[in-house]
Amino acid sequence: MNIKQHIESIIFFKGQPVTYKELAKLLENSEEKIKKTVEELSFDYKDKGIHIVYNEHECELVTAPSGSDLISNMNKQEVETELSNASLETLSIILYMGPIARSMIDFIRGVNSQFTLRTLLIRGLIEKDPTSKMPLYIITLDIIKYLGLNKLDELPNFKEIRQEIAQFIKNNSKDAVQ
Amino acid sequence: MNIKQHIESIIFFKGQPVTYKELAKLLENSEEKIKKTVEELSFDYKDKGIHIVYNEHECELVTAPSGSDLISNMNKQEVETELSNASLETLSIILYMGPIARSMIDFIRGVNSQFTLRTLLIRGLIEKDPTSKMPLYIITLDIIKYLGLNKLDELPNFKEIRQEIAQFIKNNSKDAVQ
Amino acid sequence: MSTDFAVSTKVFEGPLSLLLDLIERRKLLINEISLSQVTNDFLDFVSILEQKDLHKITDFLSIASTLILIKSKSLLPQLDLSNEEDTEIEDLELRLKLLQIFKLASKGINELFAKETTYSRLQVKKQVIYFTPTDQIDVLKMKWFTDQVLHNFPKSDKKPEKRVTKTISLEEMMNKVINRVHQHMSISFNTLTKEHKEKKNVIISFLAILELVKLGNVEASQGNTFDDILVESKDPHLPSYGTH
Repeated sequence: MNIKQHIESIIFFKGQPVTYKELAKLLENSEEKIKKTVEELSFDYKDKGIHIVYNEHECELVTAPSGSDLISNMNKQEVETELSNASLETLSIILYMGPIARSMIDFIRGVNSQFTLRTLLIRGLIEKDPTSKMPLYIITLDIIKYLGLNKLDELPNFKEIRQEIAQFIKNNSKDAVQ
Repeated sequence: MNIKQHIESIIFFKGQPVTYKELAKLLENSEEKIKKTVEELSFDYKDKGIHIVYNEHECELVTAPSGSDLISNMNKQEVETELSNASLETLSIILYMGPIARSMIDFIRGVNSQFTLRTLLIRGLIEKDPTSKMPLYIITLDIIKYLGLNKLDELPNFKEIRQEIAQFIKNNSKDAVQ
Repeated sequence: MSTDFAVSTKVFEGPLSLLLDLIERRKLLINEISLSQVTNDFLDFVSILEQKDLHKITDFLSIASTLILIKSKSLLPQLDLSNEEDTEIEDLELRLKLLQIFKLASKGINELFAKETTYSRLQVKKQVIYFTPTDQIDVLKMKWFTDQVLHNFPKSDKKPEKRVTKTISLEEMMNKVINRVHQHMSISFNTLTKEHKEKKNVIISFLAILELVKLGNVEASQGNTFDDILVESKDPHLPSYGTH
């Protein structure tokens, strides 16, 4: 078995997000190599009934989005159907700017986001960045799954919006980002 | 989605053998057509890390046999490694508050506990309360013995801690629903 | 206009959302000019909020003070702002521009969300369960972890949206601005604003006077710095000027 087949096998078996770190350890390979292989795999699966979703840290095997009607009828797990405006706003800040500190989220929204963040954490839509010592928030794979994507940058204008934001912050204020 | 992709999607999702009869009903197609498509699918997967096994009546998605050493290795590793702080925290909450629903554990901890619960279940540290219709988690007898306890109320500050947590839930239950 | 605000009071999550909405309603771009134009509307809203929703007011006051600063600056170009005040204004523009991007982005997210969801496997193959504890588990550790959870409970249970910006009372804010302006033109409006009990009205009067001075409709004269100031109409025949 080659590394690609091994990854397929493991993430199928696990049935939940698996980190590149874990895969790298199991397969005695570098995280970069794992990540690159996952990207290839995701591409291989793009026309299949199963997809691979992934982000910077982890990946998971899931059902393809276009069959969601049929699958949702069989599903007994809890799913989100709607998000409040506060949740949506906070989520999109983390989505486009994450990893991001709570102080920056509060700065942009002009209100205290403690409770909104807590709600999103409880629902498993965001998590604390495991690679950072400071408490920084990132989105979980669940968001990508709810959006029916393989990865975040498939969102319309994802890169452009990220760039626009970075540019704004760079131009505008020396000390806004702390 | 074509019928092949639908079958892939469904048997992946189910995670157990699915009969042609069931698939035929779900996909509004004949059992023969389903069986023929499963055979094709099985061929498509022959070089992958996931295989499709099938007989006259049913089919199932499984890990490829040549990777089985790695998988059993992984299983062993999973139960032999140290528990994460998240797992220990979840265990302690179930110890003090069990029988308790997952949503309550999430609410008390302020994060999603889905994956940590799975780890604790696999290691035999917690189980689902067999006397309850709702999915409630309790500590296993093994762990009570392991801790050297006869009864849970021998735990330090058992009553006080239960009360404090109950109070927190009561005070915040409005937010919990949002 | 007041009723319009009253209806929408609940909708706004915070001062920045409100401010953005005021600017967007007028189809303006985010800059000092538009901010200065919506200042009075913003203060109107704050005064309604003051009566209804006291614990939210602090969030709005800090933004109000920045707005008054901007407005004063637009009326009195010679007003010399400190670095801190300049940063405050720049930051406000940046925050609004970012919020505008995110509000738009979150609409896009909402359209996609939970429409074509993908799913994990429903059931992972049942594993044989072996009891595998670790020596990390003992009674004291379990107690310690539970205590950690109790310790991390969010404290402000009754006030979900606690203030994040620095606290400043309406009065302090007003005095701050007045003192800044005082250095540049000798105007005081003690007598003029005496009948106003609401602080917001004092501020509005103040801004109105500034605007009239700028337009040349009134003249302000003063004996010495910090003396009371006389505000006189320059042309007795001129009808009273509406300042919106």
